Amino acid sequence: MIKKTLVLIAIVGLLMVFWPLMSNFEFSQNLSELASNYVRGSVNELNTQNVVTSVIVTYRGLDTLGEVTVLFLATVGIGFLLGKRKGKKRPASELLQTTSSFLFALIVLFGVYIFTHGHLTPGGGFQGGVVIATAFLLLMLSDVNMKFNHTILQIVESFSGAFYIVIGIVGLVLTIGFLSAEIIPLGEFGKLISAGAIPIIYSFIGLKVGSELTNIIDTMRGE
Amino acid sequence: MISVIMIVVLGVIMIVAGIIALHLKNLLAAIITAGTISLLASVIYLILGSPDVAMTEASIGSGLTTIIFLYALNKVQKEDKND
Amino acid sequence: MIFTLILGFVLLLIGIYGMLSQRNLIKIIIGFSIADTGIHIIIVSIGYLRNRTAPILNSAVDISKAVQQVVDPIPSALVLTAIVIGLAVTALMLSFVVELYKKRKSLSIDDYQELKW
Amino acid sequence: MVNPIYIIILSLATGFLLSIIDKAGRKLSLTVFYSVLTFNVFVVADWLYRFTVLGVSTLTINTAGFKAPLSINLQLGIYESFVLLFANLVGLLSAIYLIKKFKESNISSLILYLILIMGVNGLVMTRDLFNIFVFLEILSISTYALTILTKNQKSLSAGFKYMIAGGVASTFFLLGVVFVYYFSGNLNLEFIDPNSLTNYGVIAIFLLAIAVFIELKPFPANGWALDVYESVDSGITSVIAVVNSAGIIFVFYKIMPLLPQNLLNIFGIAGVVTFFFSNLMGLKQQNAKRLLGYSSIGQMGLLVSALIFTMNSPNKLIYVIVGGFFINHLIAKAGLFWITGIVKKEKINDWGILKENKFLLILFGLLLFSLSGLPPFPGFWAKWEFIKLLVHGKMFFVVGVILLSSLFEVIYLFRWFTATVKNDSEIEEKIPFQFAKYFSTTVIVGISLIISVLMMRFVYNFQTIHYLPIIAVIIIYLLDFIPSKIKAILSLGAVGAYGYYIYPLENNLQLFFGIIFIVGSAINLIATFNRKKLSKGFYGFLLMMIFSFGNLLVAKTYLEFFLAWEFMTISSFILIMRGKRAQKASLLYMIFSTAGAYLLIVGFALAPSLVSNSALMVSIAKIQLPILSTILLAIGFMIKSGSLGVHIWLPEAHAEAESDVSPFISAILLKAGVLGLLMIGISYVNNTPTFNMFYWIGWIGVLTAIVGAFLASFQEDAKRLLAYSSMSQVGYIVASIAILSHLGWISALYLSFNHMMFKSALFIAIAGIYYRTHTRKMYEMGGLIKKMPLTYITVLIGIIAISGVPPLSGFGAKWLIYSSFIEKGWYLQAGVLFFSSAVSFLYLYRLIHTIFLGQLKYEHQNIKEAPIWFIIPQYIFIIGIMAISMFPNLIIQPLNSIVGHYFNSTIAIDGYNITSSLGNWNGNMVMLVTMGVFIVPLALLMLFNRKVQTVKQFNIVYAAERPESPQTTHVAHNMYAHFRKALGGWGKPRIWEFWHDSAEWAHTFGDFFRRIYTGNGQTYILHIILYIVVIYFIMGV
Repeated sequence: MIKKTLVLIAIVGLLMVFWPLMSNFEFSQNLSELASNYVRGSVNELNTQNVVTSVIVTYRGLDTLGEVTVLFLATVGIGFLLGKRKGKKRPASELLQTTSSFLFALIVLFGVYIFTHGHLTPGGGFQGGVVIATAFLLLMLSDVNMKFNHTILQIVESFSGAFYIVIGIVGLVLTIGFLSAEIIPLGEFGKLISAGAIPIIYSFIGLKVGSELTNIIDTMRGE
Repeated sequence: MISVIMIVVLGVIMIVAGIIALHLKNLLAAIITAGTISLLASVIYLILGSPDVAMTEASIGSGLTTIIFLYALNKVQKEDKND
Repeated sequence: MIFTLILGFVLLLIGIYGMLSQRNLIKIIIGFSIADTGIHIIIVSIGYLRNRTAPILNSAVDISKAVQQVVDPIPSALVLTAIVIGLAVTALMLSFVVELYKKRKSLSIDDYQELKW
Repeated sequence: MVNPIYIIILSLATGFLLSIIDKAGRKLSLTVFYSVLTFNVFVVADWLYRFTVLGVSTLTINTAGFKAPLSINLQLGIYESFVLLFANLVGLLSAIYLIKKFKESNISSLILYLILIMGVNGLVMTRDLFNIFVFLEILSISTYALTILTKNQKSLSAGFKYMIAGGVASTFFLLGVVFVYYFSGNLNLEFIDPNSLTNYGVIAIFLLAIAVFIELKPFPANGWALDVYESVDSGITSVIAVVNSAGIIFVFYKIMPLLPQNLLNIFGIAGVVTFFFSNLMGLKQQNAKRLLGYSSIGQMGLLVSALIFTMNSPNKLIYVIVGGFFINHLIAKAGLFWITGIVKKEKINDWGILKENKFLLILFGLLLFSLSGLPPFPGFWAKWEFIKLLVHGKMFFVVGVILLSSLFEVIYLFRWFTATVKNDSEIEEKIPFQFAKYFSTTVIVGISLIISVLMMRFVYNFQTIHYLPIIAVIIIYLLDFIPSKIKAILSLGAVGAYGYYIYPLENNLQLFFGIIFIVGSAINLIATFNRKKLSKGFYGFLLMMIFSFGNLLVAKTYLEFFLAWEFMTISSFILIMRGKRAQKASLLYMIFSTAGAYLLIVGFALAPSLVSNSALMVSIAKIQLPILSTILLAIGFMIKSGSLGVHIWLPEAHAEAESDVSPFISAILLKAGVLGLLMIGISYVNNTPTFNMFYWIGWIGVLTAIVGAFLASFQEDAKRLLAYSSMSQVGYIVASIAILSHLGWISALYLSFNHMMFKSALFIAIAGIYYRTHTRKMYEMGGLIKKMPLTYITVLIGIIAISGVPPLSGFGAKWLIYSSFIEKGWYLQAGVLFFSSAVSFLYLYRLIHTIFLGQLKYEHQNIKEAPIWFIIPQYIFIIGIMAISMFPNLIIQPLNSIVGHYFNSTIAIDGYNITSSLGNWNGNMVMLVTMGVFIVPLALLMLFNRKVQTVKQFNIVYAAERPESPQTTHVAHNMYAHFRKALGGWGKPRIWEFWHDSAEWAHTFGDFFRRIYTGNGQTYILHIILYIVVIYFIMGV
């Protein structure tokens, strides 16, 4: 009873903390200076259609690297926590299996499309990575006993991460800056081959995220 | 105007879903209800002009998270059966 | 939009309330993820500007006037990161729950207070 | 010169690839792992060197080819590299500590660990708010996962609590970040202008700050952290307590410029509150790791408040205070957590296992000393400067709370230490030797010592003499394998050399105390020649103590004086602790000494700055101490001299110390308090006093004298009797100082000198008796006059000298004291003192009667005279006593001139005759007359008593059955019980009860408050949310 009251007090208290933020909120009419610079820079400096992508991959590239790391940590951590799984057989439906291998290829392709077009259209490495992971999820659902070749998954995961960093170092070596996109000619605005290294970085992110998420799902699936 | 109405409707649904998710005895249902909130959130992001976020929320927030929840629940329940 | 901002805060509070009131570990994590969603909605709402489009400078946007036509890309970028981090934390929490359950066969948080004082 | 961003790059790349590398064998992956950690340390160390020595300016690293605020930038300056150096270093050492675990465990643990360290580096360097969030998450997630490095139920549930608490905190942080962006349009710390924020913008900052603050574990929203500290593997705990905390405190430091002043003040106070409560609750804690957890949390609170309260101070002060607390906490905590992992005992009472492992025990002791803020460790300097700063800022309440909490900390740390060292349970297990674990712990202690020396050398520019006490310990420690006699000779030589070195002292008062401290010690040192075997660790600390006595005299600043004072406390504590059953005694001594030391810190902080470059004892005459300062200093010094009310430690310490240590404590250590009191007096009389404080000190002295005398009478234990006698005698001294007159001070100094001699002689005599009889209970002795005649003569002369009957020096002392009291007009006090002299006959009679007269005990029939090494110093002192008894001018004359510095002389000295306003005293004549009076009856007795039949000592006839325990029927057992009865309610040990009850109350409160940590993770979150709400409302918008 005391606890319930305290919880109520806590929630009401929090509401009072947040209240001024809500009641006095005014939408700004213009972009902040920083955001305007991003929008302009995305056009003028990076040749990237999707401003969010340019922000994520270059301007705030360090955040994204960190984000990939967080996901990586979660993968490693979950693996560390749950340990290796033990095999146990269960039959799966054949129909689902055949359909799913066909679907699998299609979905992976779609995922690749998403992250290679991250600088042009909504979406990018993360979304593409999730799509790829979904493809694997489909395989897992269709065949409960399916075992992945973990080595390949691991190699993809490790090297995509490593290459991501290597690309970053190239920028550093060329004294432009860590994770710079301008290490590659920026190309023509709005085309697939544009935005410098952004599509490449996003592809590695996509691969890494995809393999990491697959790994997480696989570990959580367990037994 | 339509977007405002949509947001209000979605918002109400999400809030109700949130409350329900917390009060459902059945964990499976609770997880799925919570996943619905994320899914509806992604619609809101679309309306707010953030398709990137919408995609991410739909795939990660509602999709993957729910799946991981379900797997975890599955593991817990299996643990029960094993004994 | 102010409604979404309020929605975000309400979801945040519901989530926190869930974390404080639910005994079941999984429900606590559900509360956490609802709160997370709430935060994400708040962030996106902050970046919203009335009558503007997504910050994707394709043919729908006049590039020279892009600054006047798109919503703020920064919150979107932030929330993307936040969503992924949220997933990571949630997944890790769930695996903790699975392991805890293996040890003591209980999902009630009240059963895990052997460390105290 | 390596771009520090490579720390992040290399760690990440290695982290990503490590699982592949591991396929080629764990050896390779471990090599890579340790190389990267070492690389980090070197990069940062290199930069720190550049910043500090070469004066390179702060480095800014832009990413992505754009300048901030467009892109995220990193910054590495002097502060960053300093914090990172220690974080990386502890990270590396902790990894070495964990090497066995890393060899056996899953590769994931290496990856997680590597990225954790990377996370701290990023967290410290980045200047972008959202990037801070990302790195915070990296740090947290890797830590959450590593909490289960040793996977069990406890670490799992602690890890889960940690996760949800951390999750809530980071939710608020994120919310704060986006609202800061909303209000300021920027995420980069450099570009956010706190003044541009509106009222509501402050809420955004508040959310940001409170989230970081929650991560710093403020009371009471910190239950989760305690559980983590208790249950997680020690190697990881030290990383959490040190590396993570370092990163998070630095984040707090980074956002501090954004915070409004009132919020900063609240956090400052909250830090102090945390420090107080965690130490209070620590009192009740029995689990070693949880205890360290409480201490950790407390130290973080202190660090936060130090950070906030020093904000506007000069850089050097910030370095010493914040840097000092930071390093101190970091090193001590890391080392102690590692030791808990080596000892592997949960309950601190089981730590006796450690006492067999001397090396580890020394490390443990050093770390505990460092954590307690004792010199020369960085925490000492930090505390000194911090208290000074707070006192100058008139924050007396904060000062009080901080010092009280520190005292709690000292209590539980030293309870742990003494319980470990003096644990008398039989221990069969041994601590296994694990090279890696020992290595890390040793290195960290070494670093701590090096930093301490560097601080003394470069920050404070101390002369060598002030290091001497530590140097002595180290040298003797290195020579510890040689027999104790040689060490004794060396020590004697060292004391002589030291005396010679400091000899030309500035004034004669110093010289006078120099003789008491140095010559007195040297003579007492002779008694230690009797030690057998190696006496490991004894002479080092003895020399340390003697040198610090001397340093008190030559100290030129408050700090030097206080440093010597603390060295004296440390060394005497360890010497006392060497006694067999000295656990309680040494603990009490440490607690009271620490309390006294804290009063001194505040007292000195209040004192005006010194104007001349003379020794403090001289220059203090020129300044006027404020009243509060005088009071605090007086209490501080009176604790050391064992005045009434704060004397609890005294009988225990005297009695339980080894028998050749007791004379040092009684005869010399107590005089350090007298010295301090005189110093205050010097300042007091040279400047117009506004408050007659010494009147009250006088009363305390008088009451100490009488209570001490009464208590001495009721003792069965010879050493306790002498201890209370010392208390009583020092009471006389204190009272005489308080008279503040020429005659009064002459009496005080005269009695000090006298007391040094007769108490040394008596304690050494008792040492000899104890050495032969193995008991200190007087009723178990008796009739020793024939067995130990030389000792008997010492005791006889000693008690005559104390009692103040003619002809010996004590008579002169009494004459002087009564004269001075009457001259001053303190008739009532003089009366009480007179009465107490009468009481002292009771115990003195008992001493000689019970031990030497009467029936010899059966078991003592074969004992011999005390060893020669005890006899020599006794007789040196006896000769001294006889000399000044016969020729009092030998001492009165110099004293007359010493005191003449401070007061106009009121006595005339003419040959052997000393004339005061009340009459005259001719010591020589008194001696002759008394001798005459003595010799005549003696001759008569000899003449007429020839025919007395002598009875053999064992010729005893029992009237009836032999009683159960015959000693207790002895007349000397409970000898003055009837007086005790007569005293009625006055006989109750009220003061002892007062302190005992205070301790009980503190423990009860501690126990009460720690009940909030229910162990329920949900309750912990509730605490966090309520804490946020409460702080918000205190702040107000």
